[in-house]
Amino acid sequence: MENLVEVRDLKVEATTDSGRRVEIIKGVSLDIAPGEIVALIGESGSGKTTIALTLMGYTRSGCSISGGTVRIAGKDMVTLSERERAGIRGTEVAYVPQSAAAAFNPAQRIIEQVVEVTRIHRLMPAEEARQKAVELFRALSLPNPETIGGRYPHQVSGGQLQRLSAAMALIGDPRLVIFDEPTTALDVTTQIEVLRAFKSVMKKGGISGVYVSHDLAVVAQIADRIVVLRNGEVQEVGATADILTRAQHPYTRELLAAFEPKPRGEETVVEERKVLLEIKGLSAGYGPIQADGQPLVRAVQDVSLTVEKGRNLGIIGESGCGKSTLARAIAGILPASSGTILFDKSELEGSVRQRSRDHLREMQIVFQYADTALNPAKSIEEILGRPLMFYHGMKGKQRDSRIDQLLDMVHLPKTLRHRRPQELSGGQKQRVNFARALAAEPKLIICDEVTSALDTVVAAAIIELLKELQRELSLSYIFISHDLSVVEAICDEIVVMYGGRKVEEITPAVLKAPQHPYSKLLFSSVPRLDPSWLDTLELDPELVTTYGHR
Amino acid sequence: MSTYVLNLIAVRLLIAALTLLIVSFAVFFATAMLPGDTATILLGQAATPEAVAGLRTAMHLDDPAYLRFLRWLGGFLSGDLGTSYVNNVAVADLIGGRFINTMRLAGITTLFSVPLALTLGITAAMFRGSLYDRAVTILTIGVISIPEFMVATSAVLVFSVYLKWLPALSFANDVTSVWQMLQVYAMPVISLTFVVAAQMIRMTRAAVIDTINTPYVETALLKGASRPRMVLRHALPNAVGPIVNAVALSLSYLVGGVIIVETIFNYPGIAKLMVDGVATRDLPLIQSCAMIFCIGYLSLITLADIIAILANPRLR
Amino acid sequence: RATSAHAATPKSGGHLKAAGWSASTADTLDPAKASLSTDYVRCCALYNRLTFLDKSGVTQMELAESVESSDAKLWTVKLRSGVTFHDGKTLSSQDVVFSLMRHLDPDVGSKVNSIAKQITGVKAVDPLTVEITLANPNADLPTILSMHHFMIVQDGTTDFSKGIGTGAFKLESFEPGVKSVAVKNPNYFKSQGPYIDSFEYFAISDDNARVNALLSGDIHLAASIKPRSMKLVESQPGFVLSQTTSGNYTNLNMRLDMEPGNKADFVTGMKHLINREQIQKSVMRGLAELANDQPVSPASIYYNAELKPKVFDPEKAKFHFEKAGLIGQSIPVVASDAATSSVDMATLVQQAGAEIGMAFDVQRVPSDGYWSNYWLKAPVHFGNINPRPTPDILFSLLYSSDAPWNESQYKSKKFDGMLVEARGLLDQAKRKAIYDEMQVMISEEAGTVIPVFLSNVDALSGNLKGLEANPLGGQMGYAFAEYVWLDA
Amino acid sequence: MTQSATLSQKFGYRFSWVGMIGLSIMLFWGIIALIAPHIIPHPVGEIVDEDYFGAISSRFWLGSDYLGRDMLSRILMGARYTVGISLAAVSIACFCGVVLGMTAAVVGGWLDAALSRFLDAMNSIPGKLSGLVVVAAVGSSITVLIVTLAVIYTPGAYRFARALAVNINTMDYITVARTRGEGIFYIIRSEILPNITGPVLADLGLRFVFIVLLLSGLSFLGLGVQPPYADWGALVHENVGGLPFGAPAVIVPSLAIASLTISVNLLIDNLPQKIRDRNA
Ligand SMILES: Nc1ncnc2c1ncn2[C@@H]1O[C@H](COP(=O)(O)OP(=O)(O)OP(=O)(O)O)[C@@H](O)[C@H]1O
Ligand SMILES: Nc1ncnc2c1ncn2[C@@H]1O[C@H](COP(=O)(O)OP(=O)(O)OP(=O)(O)O)[C@@H](O)[C@H]1O
Ligand SMILES: [Mg+2]
Ligand SMILES: [Mg+2]
Ligand code: NI
Repeated sequence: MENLVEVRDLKVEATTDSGRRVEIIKGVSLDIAPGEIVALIGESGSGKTTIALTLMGYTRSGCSISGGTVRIAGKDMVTLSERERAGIRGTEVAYVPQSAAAAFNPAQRIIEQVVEVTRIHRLMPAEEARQKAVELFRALSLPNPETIGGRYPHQVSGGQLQRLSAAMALIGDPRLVIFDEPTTALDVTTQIEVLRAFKSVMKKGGISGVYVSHDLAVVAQIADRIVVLRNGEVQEVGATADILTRAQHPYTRELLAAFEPKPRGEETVVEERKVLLEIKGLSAGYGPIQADGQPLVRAVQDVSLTVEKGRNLGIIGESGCGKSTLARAIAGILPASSGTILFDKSELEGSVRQRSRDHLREMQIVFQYADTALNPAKSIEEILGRPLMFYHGMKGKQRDSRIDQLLDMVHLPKTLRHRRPQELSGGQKQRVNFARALAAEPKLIICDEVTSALDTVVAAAIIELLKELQRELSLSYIFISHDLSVVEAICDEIVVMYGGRKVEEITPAVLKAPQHPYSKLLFSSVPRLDPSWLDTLELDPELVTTYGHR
Repeated sequence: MSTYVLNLIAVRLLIAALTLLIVSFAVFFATAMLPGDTATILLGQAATPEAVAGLRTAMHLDDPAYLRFLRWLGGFLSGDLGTSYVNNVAVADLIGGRFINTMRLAGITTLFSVPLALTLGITAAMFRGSLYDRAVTILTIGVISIPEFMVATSAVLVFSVYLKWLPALSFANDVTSVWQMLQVYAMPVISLTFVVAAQMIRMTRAAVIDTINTPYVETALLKGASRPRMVLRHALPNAVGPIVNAVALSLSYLVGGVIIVETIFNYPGIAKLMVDGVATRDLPLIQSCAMIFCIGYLSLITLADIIAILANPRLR
Repeated sequence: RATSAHAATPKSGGHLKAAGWSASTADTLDPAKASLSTDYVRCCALYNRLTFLDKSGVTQMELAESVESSDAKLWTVKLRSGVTFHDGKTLSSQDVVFSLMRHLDPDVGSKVNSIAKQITGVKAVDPLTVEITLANPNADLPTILSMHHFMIVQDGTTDFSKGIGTGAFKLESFEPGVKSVAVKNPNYFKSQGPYIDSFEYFAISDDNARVNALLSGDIHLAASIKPRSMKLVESQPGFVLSQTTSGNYTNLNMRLDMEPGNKADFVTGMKHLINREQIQKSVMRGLAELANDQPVSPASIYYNAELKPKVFDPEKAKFHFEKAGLIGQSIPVVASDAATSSVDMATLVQQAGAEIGMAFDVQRVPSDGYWSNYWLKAPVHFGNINPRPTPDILFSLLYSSDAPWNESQYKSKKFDGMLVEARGLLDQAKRKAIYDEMQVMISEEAGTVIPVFLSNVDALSGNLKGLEANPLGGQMGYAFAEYVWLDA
Repeated sequence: MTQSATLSQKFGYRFSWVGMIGLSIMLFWGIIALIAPHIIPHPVGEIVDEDYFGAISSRFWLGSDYLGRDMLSRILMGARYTVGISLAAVSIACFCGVVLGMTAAVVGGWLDAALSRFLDAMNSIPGKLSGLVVVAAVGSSITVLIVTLAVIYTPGAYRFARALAVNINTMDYITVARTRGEGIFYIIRSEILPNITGPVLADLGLRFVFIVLLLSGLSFLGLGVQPPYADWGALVHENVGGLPFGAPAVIVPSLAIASLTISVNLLIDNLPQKIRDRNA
């Protein structure tokens, strides 16, 4: 059978700040047959997006294709003129970007953007294009297919937008569609809908696809073949089932292993169970305070929970359910509108400004995005040195040696101390972020999605680190995540939130049997490594309509 | 339009009004600080002390400052700009014709410079890094660097004295035909365009480039869109906010900043009037002119804000 | 009538555009309040005086047929008959009474109130005869009446914005600070003139812009251009310069009642330190006549030719400054563009001072407000005095003990006495003898340095004819409009 | 793009040639400003040439001005005023503007609203006219000029810095610093300032250009430096009568202004970029 895509010995170079040229794709070859879906998987920075883009004959600014050929239906995208390439884009190859929210022009109605391909390439009259778009909306099981196009991008949800961007890619009847991590930013419950929609449309049209992801379980549901990448090189290629069950390459095995993190292990024996943090009837939100003393947007309502010394509490729930708001209220960043916070037996003031320095020190918060949590203008040494100086008055040698210790604790080499955050990898940044919290010598650390921005291998390593530190320093964590397996791996208790309220509190032991219907839906939506999981999954339609994304 | 947007706009207008109040306060007291006793200036050297005292009382100059401020502000709000100290004419009459002249010059300059600047800025961004882009950049830097009186004087020398194409003076009031208007306004407008366009070009280019670097423009590229389409249909609508702000800031210069151009072309505008006012210590005149400039500035800025709000569908 | 007009034969017709250098919203058509050259030009075009000065400085009759007196105290003025105002009313003695008496009313704010004060009464004897009574004898009255402020307006006028006078032009429009347009008065009482049909006047304050407007053909006359612009005008064909050396001067004043002017040696030192020749040559590019620290110009019949300008002598100056104990002190000197060329003169003094160890701190202050805030007030400052028709006016305005503009606070009983004595003398020779001595006194005793008399240079386009120099100032004593004509 | 490899490596910054040229011209004028009094051939006030608007000659390298003074000396000394006053004014303006802007962004609430309104109000009065009023009120001296120019340009710097700081203020690391219990001063100085220095410097450069031009504009209105000294704008203005003859007295100071402002612009557009190449 004639291959639709033939990539041979592809090399891509990038020019760095100093003008040095580095090879980021080092001789990759791959084929895609018509109607076949191939997944590119690998850790962050392995070159997945870069390869996917070369299939469009495009490289991001600063990069260029330095060798090899990319043939799509016989035409070499590398040597074509810019005009000819533009002619192919949208009609033969189409692209579904990683973040649909960013890929839609905020100033244009959705329908305009969806049918734009037909206008650019003069494929069909405007009215016909509209009709076709509506059909696609229907096929992708979007609600109100007739009218949804008239909205602006900010007026639809993330999952819908992701499907709309697929419609945008499909309208030109391409022979190849490239999906770049289309579900990474979505909730597990939404992810299922989107995956299903994609799969059925591709099948129906016999369209070839490239599916980029770092999530093996997702890939398993949709791909025929998997290409494992690392550092711009292909590690292993194989049929989906083969890769999942008989992975040859050690890196692939590592990926597989990281997917199922080790469970909590045996509990550290705590002599007497002492309550560290007790929250009663906490409400918090945004916007002006209303007549009833509550804010306009009530993001968290009437939540009570306790954290015991040396034990961990997990908080899960879909995006926007109020997890971060709760964390911010506990930390005093966003003073709670009502409710009490008891910490180490004393009641805490609502706002950071009123809390004593010791209370601030004993409760630290670690944020999801290490990029924004670390000041890019400061060296690692300064970042770690400040809390030491601020809380413990350490100076000079003493501080230096303590910084070394901290770096050591989070398994970072000492040589890193003079670097700036942007000179570190994502995992390294998150470790520094964590080391800064440790520098305060806290009793409780609130971790808000600390692993969500990391790829599975790195995330698993961070989880291991957290566990290790807990053993050594007898810390407590509040661990916020939407990823169930991660919470499961580290927490003693789990709180499930929905719509700003706590709906259930469970222990890992009873994880498999949640009581609350929302918890049930949530837990059953987590993809399994089994390729047939999606096809056989049956969700209670009633649950989906009540709790799924509108 | 949603009530939310109406609210936003109302807030903008309220802020502008508040700022104007602060301005009026500052203007009143800054000008009141000018040295020279108004009554003495008015009556001249020969004035007797009694005459001066009499005039002071008649003009309420002896009242406490806040009372004078309130009286002045009240008058201003009710459209009474006061009476010129110098020649006893209502300030409104003095300003009237000149205000129209200023607005006309500003208007024509706007009509000319804004499309020019936007075109240059947008095309430079579109062909970023090309020879054309570089040429535009060098041109704008060059233009930004020359004092405006040099530009204006050189223009007069070349076009009036040597080539005799255009009149050296611009008497707005003599204009009777379109051809004459072109002649009269050509040089002031060109000189002012030199001053205001460079900044607009720079800002437009920067704003468009900023939006060109967004993923949705990249998406357009991956749909096979041409460069002009990417820029005009995708980048530009999203750069409207910063661009109108830059344009408003530049244009605010045309209300009060054109004193040099008015002087060199002898154009009877309001900036020169205010300079006259300062020279003769004609406080009502100075205050009214200053207020007009501030109102001009604030309306432009507020208008820009409102346009930016309306252009943003997220707020609509 | 004019078929083959000779160059010297006036031609009728045309629209004249001329530009002065200063204008503001304070522009007025009230002759009593006129203070800027632009006001004078407009008043000269719209109104007439009883008398005027001709180009050689001789007093001629205008609206008056004669101005006579036997004791210099009681004067009889006979008016010309058949003169009409622009609105058709006939000129009568009542108008003259009103026009002169106005200056005594403090509410009018007349600029010549101090001069007019010597008039104790003005009486209409019959429709064409007026009697003027003075407090003390003053033989100069006919000349005083030629001053621009003493233009004759209609009896009872309070609103001057219509500009109704007897003059050669009728006002068509007037915007203060912008411009004025006037058209030929067909009923003008003089047999000759005006020649031009209409006359447009405005001010271009920027020197270069004014010259450029002339060179580009936008205007026919650019008044009072700076010496540095002469090169340009001369280099262009078809333009001429009209030079007037009248009594205009820029002077350095040292108040004798304040530090450091209260030290006589400082004043003497300054008079030696000023380099008059360099001012004449470099600052004025030759457009000046050397002066000798007194205000009567060489054009005047009362000029004391014996009194020679002091020689530039830094060593002598240094000697005096040392004597005054001022060497090494920094002395502030206030100058401004408002006083023509004063900044350049100050720079020269500063430079000369630097060479003998005297530090002068030149403070250039803005033109606006200069006359009310610095002039007469700062210890050492520059002034600029316009020509006045008689020594008496000059002395009583500037040097008598009660002079309103006594720039250096010069006070001398003897001087005051001589001033009154000379004023009453109808014998010209005797007056000259007294004025000669007074000029010496000012030059030696007053705290004034008058380095040069400035020439006024007006630049004209070649086709503007008939403009002659006049001792009352540039632009033909500001009255050019009715005398000039435009050649094709 | 061409770059000096050795330099880049050493400082960890990437320079472009254009930027280097801009920097050298600026440094050149800076040095001239410092040493001018020692190298001028004639005192600035001395009339040395019989002629005026003299051409370039071996005696007067840059010709003579409208009074016959030596132009070379006047321009060299003029550098002191143009560069010095503008630099002082721009530093004060940016310092005040940036400090206020950051404070407003961090503190927020009423202070922010009040400051923003007040400075907006100040901004709305045209620069030349407020300069005119100030000088009419208190007279002209170098201090007054500097303060006036600084005051005129502070609101702009404030607006700019505030906008930047507001963005930075939403970053998690600021929240981290707050939850640590840090004071406002620390947050401003250590957390926000280092992150906005780049754009602030660029803004400062542009503001410098505007101040140079405004200073020239003020000279046009007669409000500049005291004689015999003159800033470049005043030199251009007082000699503009020589323009028709192409007198160096007017051409050279114009070129001086242009060279300074263009070089600042070139430098801003080509600021040395920090190399963030982690493998370097
Ligand atoms: N313009 C550039 N200059 C230098 N290096 C670049 C540039 N663009 C990408 N790279 C590098 O190329 C490598 C591959 O990047 P790419 O975006 O393809 O990775 P990815 O696998 O899609 O990662 P992710 O999962 O984070 O999206 C990374 O190491 C990245 O740092
Ligand atoms: N600054 C804000 N102003 C107003 N509403 C806000 C603000 N921040 C968050 N919200 C709203 O509060 C609700 C809870 O937000 P929160 O960030 O706590 O969610 P989350 O559970 O952490 O979600 P995610 O998983 O996406 O991080 C959401 O509906 C959100 O839109
Ligand atoms: Mg990617
Ligand atoms: Mg969150
Ligand atoms: Ni000028």
